[in-house]
Amino acid sequence: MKEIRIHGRGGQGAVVTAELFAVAAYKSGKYSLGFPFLGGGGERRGAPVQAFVRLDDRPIRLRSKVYEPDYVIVLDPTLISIVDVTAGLKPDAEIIINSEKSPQELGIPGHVKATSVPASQIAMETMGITIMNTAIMGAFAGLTGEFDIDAIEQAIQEKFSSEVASKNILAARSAYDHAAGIKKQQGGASGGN
Amino acid sequence: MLNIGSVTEAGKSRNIKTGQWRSFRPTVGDMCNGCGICEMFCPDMSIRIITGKCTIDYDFCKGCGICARECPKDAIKMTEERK
Amino acid sequence: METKKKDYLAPGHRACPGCGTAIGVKLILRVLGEDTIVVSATGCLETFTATYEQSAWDVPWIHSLFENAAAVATGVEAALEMRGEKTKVVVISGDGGTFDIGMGAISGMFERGNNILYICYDNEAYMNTGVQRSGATPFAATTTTTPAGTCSFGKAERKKDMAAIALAHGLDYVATASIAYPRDLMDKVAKALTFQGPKYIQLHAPCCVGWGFEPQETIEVARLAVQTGAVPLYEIENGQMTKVFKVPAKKPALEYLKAQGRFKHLLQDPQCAHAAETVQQICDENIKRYGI
Amino acid sequence: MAKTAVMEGSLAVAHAVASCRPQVITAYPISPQTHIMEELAKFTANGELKAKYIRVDSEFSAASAIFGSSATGARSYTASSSQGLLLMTEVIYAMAGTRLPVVLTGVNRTISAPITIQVDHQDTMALRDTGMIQLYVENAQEAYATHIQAFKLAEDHDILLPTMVCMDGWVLTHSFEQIKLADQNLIDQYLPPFAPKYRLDPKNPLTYGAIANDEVPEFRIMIHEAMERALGKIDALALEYQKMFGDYFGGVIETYKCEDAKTVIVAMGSIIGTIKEAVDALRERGEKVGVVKVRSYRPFPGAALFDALKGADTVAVIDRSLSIGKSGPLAGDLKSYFYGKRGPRVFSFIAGMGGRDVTMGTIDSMIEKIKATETADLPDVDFFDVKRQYLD
Repeated sequence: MKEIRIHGRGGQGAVVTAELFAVAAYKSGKYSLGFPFLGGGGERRGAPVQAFVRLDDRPIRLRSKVYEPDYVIVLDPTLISIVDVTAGLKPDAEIIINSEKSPQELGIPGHVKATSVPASQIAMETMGITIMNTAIMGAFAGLTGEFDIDAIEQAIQEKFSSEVASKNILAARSAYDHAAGIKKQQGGASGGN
Repeated sequence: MLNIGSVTEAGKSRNIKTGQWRSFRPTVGDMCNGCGICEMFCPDMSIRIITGKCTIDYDFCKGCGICARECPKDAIKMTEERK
Repeated sequence: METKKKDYLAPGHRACPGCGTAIGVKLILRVLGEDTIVVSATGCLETFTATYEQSAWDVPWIHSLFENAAAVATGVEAALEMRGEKTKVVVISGDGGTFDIGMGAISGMFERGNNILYICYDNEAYMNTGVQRSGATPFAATTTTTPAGTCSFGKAERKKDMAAIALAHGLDYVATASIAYPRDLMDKVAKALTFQGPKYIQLHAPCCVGWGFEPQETIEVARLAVQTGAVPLYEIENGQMTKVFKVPAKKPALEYLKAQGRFKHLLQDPQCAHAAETVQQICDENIKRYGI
Repeated sequence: MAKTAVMEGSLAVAHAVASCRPQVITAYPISPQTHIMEELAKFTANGELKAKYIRVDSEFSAASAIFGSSATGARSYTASSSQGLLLMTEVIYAMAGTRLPVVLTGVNRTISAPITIQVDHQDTMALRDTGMIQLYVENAQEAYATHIQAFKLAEDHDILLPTMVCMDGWVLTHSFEQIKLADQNLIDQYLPPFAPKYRLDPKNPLTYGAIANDEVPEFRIMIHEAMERALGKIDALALEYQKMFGDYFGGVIETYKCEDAKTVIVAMGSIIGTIKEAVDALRERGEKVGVVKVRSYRPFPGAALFDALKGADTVAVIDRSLSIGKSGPLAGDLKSYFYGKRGPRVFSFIAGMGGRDVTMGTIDSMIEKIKATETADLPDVDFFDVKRQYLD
């Protein structure tokens, strides 16, 4: 089983991202569970939120929160100074951050495997808006290999109307290519870029 | 008996002869012209106008005396019930 | 004349002798006829008509709780619509279940625009539980929770204007009626049924036990309430006052007060004289406001 | 045609409810019930569902309106949570007493104060003695199946009781997982249109909500006997469902690895999945542990539980609520059924109140606790994952 933790702010679509990952997993023939964690009174726009994804080859029964993620996605780099996005990471865990700045510049410790992808920028270039959930998903697929980009595309197609979907697919594929390029540069070496 | 919660058959109050509650008995005299005012005001559905005259059903009449009080002809008299 | 109308309230019910509500409900059901479902709140009417295996209802009737008759009626209406049936849905509930505890559900029903006739039989206190004051209890009346005493002249607040609240929901038909005027009451019920959507009738129905008069005086007391201006009878259609029951020879409020034990203290205790004056003032205001 | 897709648990429930063709639905918002009602609103707005969808003024009116519609002969449904369920309580007692077969979803959320929208079972436990059937589910697929079973159960003329499907808020309603939606024709075969035994009908006028003279004991016993009949019916309906749709989640209970278990954990709701994972891990470490999932809480499946647990040494009942001043409610019920029988020792463990996460670690610590406790002098109730700094 692989576990993903997504950090975002209320309104940034952390839950939609979890949902789309869950759909993409199903499209890849896997079982999945995507779920939000909300604070006591439900979270309002701007508040730090988390969402989780579990992926497995068998039905998922475990319902507790994700405490030791294999992957962490940070939708908003300004969260890094507020929330410990590295909490509970598995030894080989990887963090993917939506930012033009490097993980080190953002304050991620050097020993943590972390990659920055300018997902908002890619979304702006491809769709003309900064809604970057599908871009970061494409980047995740490109960096981790947990998903085929076709599965991400199918999930987007299922969730959105055709016009919105085609823009988002463009963003996801563009970010996927960008990430694949980074991965090539990294040459499989860990320890951050 | 329906045997299904607090659901029961209609109109079975007719089995309860509330005339037993009565301590004053209305009796209709000759002055009655069958105008029907008493019948309108009877809270116990105990008055019918039959062949132009007020007829009281003593099975249900509780003896409230509204009929006697409202009768424009003073045709109904209330007397103490003798049991 | 001969009695032809069938009654859908059966004899043998357990109302007190001289019950104003029983008279009113009998008359209402004569207009409604058999193709009617009646919803009632907990209260005197429910208590005296609905004993298990002794029901006085000859139409389908449903009661569940004190504060929900309007909402239950909403469900009845919805189910009838889904079943393709056109039966009339009528709520008949007391003032406690209407003015006070049922207010939220009534407001919701009015706002939803359900095709329901809501009739409140107003006996001006919680009679079922032993004459406690309600929002419908008139100013200065003694009840078991507003007793007159050295520091009290009875109920300190005026009667809530429930008809105005109904009207504020934009109802197309709102009327007040009295059991003392059966023809007027029955005409109003018949007219209400010609309107689609929610409509409200408030029926003044004296209670000899709670108000302190003899059973045979029920109609007389009801009539005095109208003749003094204490209870105005009117009809409002599409927001316009279309009918007011005029009283050419108005009687002083005192006549209404002295007919009832619940106002006895106003006449006996000099300290309460001001309250009696206020009652007359309320009557005068009604007379002026409604053109009685 | 049956189809599978990833969807939110709330949407799965909305699909299940819609496929049961309810005629009247009442809706009043409260988290975390809202998504179910929003999905049903969409279904009616786009004509997929032909139902009267009534936006009421309160949960009290939500329950009251389906009281009226069910009595008038329409299949009726609503959903609520927490405070909303409490506000419905008075109506629910009346529904049971009037034998109205409405179906509710009780989306579990704790009760104020302190106010929070997080999950636990304190809300539905407050309705324990109303006469409403309570079925708890482990996952969204089970929630889907159980709603379809619930209508058939409630409307059975031998039962005629309001029935509530209890599902954990957020954990089940707001999670995305794979859901298999059944074929509508099959659902129509499984669940024919509502055929009320009695209804409000001018052609056959009846009086609903009559006053008892002195028949209260008899009426209450009638409800109790209908509840007892429901035990067998729940098992039968689950098997019939399995036969038609292939899915089975247990009858009144479901057992998991209990055959040779020395220690069995008994619980309800979404923590069952986590417990099953913990049991598998414990078994790999040589612990003979099993799980019993209680699906039917009311009626209480005492005999089925005793049969499943009689061979174990120790039973740990996990309640996600607290009968304050006593113990876990499920534990209390189980202990009272087992009293005087030669059964296992029973622990009442409380975990997961107010959304406190129940993890595999929680289960491990419970097993450790059992091992460390002598057979004598069991504590009446024990709390897990508690932040001691607030209490000490």
